[in-house]
Amino acid sequence: MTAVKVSTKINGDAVDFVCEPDETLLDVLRNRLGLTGAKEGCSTGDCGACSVTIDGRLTCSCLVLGAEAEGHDIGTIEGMAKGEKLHPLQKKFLEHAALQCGICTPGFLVAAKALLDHNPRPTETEVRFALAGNLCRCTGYDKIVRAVMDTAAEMRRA
Amino acid sequence: MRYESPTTLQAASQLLAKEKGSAYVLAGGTDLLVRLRTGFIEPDLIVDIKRIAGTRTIAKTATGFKIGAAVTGAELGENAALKKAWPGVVEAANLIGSKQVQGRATMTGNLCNASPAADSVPALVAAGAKAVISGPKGKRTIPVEAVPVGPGKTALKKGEIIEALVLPKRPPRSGDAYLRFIPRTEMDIAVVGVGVSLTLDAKGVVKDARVALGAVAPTVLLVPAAAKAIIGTKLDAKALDALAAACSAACKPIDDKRGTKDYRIKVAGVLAKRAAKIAAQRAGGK
Amino acid sequence: MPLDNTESQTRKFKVVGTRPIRPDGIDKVTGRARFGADAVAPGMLIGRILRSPHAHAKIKSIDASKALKLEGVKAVVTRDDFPDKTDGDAALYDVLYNVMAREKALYEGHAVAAVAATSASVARQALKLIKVDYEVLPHVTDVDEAMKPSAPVLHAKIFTDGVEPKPKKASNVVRRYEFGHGDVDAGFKKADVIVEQSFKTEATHQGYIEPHACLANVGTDGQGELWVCTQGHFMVRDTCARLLGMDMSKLRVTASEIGGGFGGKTTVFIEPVALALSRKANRPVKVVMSRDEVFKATGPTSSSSIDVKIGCTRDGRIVAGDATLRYQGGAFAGSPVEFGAMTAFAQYDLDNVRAIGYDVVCNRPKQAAYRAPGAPMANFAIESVIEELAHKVGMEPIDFRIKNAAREGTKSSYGPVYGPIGLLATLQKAREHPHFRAPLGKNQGRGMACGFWFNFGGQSCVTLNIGVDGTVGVVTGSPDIGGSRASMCLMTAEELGIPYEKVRSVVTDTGSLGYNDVTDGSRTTFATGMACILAARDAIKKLCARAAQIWGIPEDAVTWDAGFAKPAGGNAGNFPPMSLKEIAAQAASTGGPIAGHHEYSADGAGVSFATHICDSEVDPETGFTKILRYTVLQDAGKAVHPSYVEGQFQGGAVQGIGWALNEEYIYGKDGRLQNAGFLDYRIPVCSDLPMIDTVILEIPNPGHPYGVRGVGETSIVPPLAAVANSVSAAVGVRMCETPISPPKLLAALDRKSGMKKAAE
Amino acid sequence: MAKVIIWSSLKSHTGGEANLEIAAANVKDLLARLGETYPGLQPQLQRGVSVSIDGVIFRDGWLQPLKPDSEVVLLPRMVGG
Repeated sequence: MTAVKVSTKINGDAVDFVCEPDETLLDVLRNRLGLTGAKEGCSTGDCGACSVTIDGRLTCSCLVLGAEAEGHDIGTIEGMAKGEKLHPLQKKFLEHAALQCGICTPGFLVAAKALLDHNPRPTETEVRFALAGNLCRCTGYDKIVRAVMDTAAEMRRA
Repeated sequence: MRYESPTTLQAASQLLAKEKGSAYVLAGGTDLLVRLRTGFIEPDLIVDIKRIAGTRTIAKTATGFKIGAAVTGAELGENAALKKAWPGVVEAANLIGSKQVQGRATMTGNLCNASPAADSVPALVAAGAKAVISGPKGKRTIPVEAVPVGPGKTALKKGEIIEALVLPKRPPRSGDAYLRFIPRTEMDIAVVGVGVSLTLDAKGVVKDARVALGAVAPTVLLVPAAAKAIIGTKLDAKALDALAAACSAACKPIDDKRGTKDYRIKVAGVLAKRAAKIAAQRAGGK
Repeated sequence: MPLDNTESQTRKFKVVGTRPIRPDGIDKVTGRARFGADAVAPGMLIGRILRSPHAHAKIKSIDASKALKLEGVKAVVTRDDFPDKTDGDAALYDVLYNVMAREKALYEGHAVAAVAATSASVARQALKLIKVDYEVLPHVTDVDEAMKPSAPVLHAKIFTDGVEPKPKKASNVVRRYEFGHGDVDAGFKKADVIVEQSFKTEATHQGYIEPHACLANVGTDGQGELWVCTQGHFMVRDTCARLLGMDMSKLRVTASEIGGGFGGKTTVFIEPVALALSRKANRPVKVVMSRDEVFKATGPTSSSSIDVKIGCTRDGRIVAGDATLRYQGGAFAGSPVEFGAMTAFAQYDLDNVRAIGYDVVCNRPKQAAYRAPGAPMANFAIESVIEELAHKVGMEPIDFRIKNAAREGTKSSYGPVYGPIGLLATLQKAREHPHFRAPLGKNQGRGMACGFWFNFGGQSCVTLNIGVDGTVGVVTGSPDIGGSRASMCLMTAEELGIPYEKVRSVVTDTGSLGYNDVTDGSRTTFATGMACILAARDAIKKLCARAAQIWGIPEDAVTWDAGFAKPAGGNAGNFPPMSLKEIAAQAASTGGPIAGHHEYSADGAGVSFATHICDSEVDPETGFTKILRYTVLQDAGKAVHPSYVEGQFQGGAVQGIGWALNEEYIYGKDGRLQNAGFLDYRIPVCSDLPMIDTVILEIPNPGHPYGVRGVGETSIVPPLAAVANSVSAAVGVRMCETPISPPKLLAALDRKSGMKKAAE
Repeated sequence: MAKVIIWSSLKSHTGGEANLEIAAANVKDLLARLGETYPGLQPQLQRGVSVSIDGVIFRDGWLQPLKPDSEVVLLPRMVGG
């Protein structure tokens, strides 16, 4: 295999890496860059645990080659809190106990943020369909949906 | 394995044509990477076409719309003009996978996988969409229904790439719709899919129609008999029953993990009725 | 042993029952929490496992020579690297055989060899170079087929136990169980109405989102370390040490954060393999399962086949209940059929009851526990028949259930007489609940079901360290799978009389604490929580002693009250109360560090009951079922952190809904699993569901100082029947098989309309 | 003499009797006596059992003292998820 050299921005920082052409962006983030917040739950795009944004667009990093990231802005869970300041979604997930084991939480937070960035006033149905690509096996989704709705309401007030 | 991301169609065709081993085109990658990861394919070359000019754009032309091969489902959904003209095609494309998948998946990729259950294909076939193919011997344009020739097989020759899909201009009082059945509300492959596109006359009589079925045969089916059943009618109960019967009759399904023969045959008719009603509504009928 | 906990009835709580933020919360919302696959080690190799493509095959030979020649391959292990050290322990031998196939591969996905290499891609290539010579054998994957005399036999050593005379011919039926009391035949003679029905449930998987992962590091000195996502790292240590002939004390196992388990991570699969590879390569080895390996080669639950017969009098009193349950537990003995048989009728007060269970093997992965193991399938069958009986005698199903419900003093169907239990309370609350009277539309129906689970205690060991600044560290060995750290802190703070914020709870490794049982059986908040309370009481004794020394009065003249040491009374001396912080500050000069400790085997876990109400709507043209509304009412004894109790209710209910509607193991004629991924193994997604309403009842468990009962498992028991009963109410067909998938439901609806037409 | 109740399919090892009388100071003692008196029960006892004493389930508490009138129910060893 001929390795590929890739230049990207990750969470706002310029990051260069070299990877094999068949490595996914998820492999690169986790195994080469030490960003293990994105999780591999299925590697087929069915669970959403590896959710990241590319140029602001939500995607599964297991369905993107590392090489494809050339010249793009990647957003991961590690970039969600700004310094000491948690994103309102992160706060609400804690307040609402919207996580049990926590393995799906980074993916849900990235997906929920992508939703609220595009739609600050989602209905419960819109939230449920927007998050349908993120599997959670612990919570039955109830507290996750409440946390996202509550965050949206609070961000509108602010 | 090599990864290439050429910036012209010619360069892309050359790469694919010259490759001695197995070569694959990468657009959204939402199917290709799954097959790669599960060891189902072991490519020697992957050609990423997203850096080729035009593959990421939706152009409104004199004859309709030209949709670049790498335009994602999410981008289709954000194009107001396209959504207004071809709501059924856009809703079909937007049914593919999750929001995450929508950010990557393309209709052209969906078409080239040649899966009988591909959601966007019945809608495209019903819409009379065409595929613009570019290859070492130049360009050619063929109807979308001619692209898949069997499960996983297409009519594309070595070195050929679909650069864009074109949708015709809409006559007045036209509408289309796509409905599929899945056991959940999201994240599933269609057990049955039905695309209906129709045009009404001033009196609300169906004057032109195309009906296509997915997941009921080795390839997506265009069903002229189903169109015939509703042309000249106001989609009254009798016409809808005839439509359902024609669709069920056209099915050549199999029993598999996603559904039974009998189930697919029956539900194809059920969905055809529902899709036809929605299409008619969108065309301004009652 | 159970304490005298009369206080649990009356105690007023300050901290317990509040909803603070969990101690591990920040790490889990920032991506910082380290799960099984998140660990790395210097010089780490990647391990991959070769698995049988056949459902049943003799392994004639394994040739790894080509793989070993591949550059970057550092070790290969096969059955030859796992000599039998199980010393007659049949259950442990089965674990060994499941971890690495021996004479035969017994299911598709059964491990046959493993490699450790410098990269994942080298490891993948190496697997392709291992030559395994198989002799393919006939297979069986259906429980009823596996019981037929003509079925291919998996193990020549299985002669059905529990039948007289003991058979001379080997079969797939491991054991027959029978539970019950009274005389069912006499009982049925008194019945005015009898309903008899047969049911089948397909196997489901726990579906935790985190695949199994571990990082093993064994040195040539026989000392080893293992980082692993598991529900019980002490169990992992003991099992691996025994299988590999290591000293338990020389194997230090650390539990990573765990991405779900639900019973599926209560045994070992890849751990002994990773250790064996590391020992052979003398390098750290990381093994992470892929999702299809998780489905094919971990521990799904049993599939089942069940016959039920229940009779009652015209006025709705059950006079006899009889059930026969057949569970296949995969390729090895040990399906949870006895717990199906024990729980089947546990919610009713019956004079004549019998439940017979058959434990059956077939060519599927060895089942593992799944939340109330064995109970949901049995409950599906019994609660469906109960609904039918109620209709036959013209009673509201809820009234029928109340009339026959088990209560304090009832002799349970599995033997013991119940103490204080909450079943009636959940039924009465259900009847008062607004959900119960809400209007329904066309093709919509309401169903309900009651469920039961035992819960148990088990071994826990807790150390509690008091810092000189007056803050407290609680050290437990129970992996936190759903927020239990928060509950440990709450109970410790409550007992010590200090704020929640002053307590931190950590889950430590096997080298740092005494043995702790697996986090299962809904035991952790009950048993490890009680150990925290008792460790706190131990610390309080020592705090009082220090205060006594400082004041120069006898120890028994000092009492503890809300975080302060106080002289027991006027004559004890007149000193101002001294806070935990003040005493701790003087620790160094008054005898050194202050710590509390408790180690025990907890018993007296209270049984737990729940009532579920489900509304669904069926599309009669497609057989699609939508869950419209769902309410869980369950007895928690005492809810320590109510948010996480609600979470257990909701999570269990939704797993049960998935089991009822869409989840199933689908096998082809070739005995291979056809849906080993989240695309076609359909767990509920967010858009499939409504909010899941919860009602927490608190009938204190006398076996716990705060009245806590386990809450983790009961919630998965009633949903199968609750959903099936709602579907039956919506469209008038009784679905006796799960999943109630659209093709099955539509076919049933067509049969019904066909019969109607025929009748007209 | 504690009253011991075994589950029905074990009756074949106790001459068809489900209700037994065993004099024992604690559970450990009781299980030992059971095994001696009814050797057919040994395999199950070795596979593991739990007991319920006067309605309270004990998974491991083998030193739990028994009152002369205690009712002990033999149960398969408890498992959980």
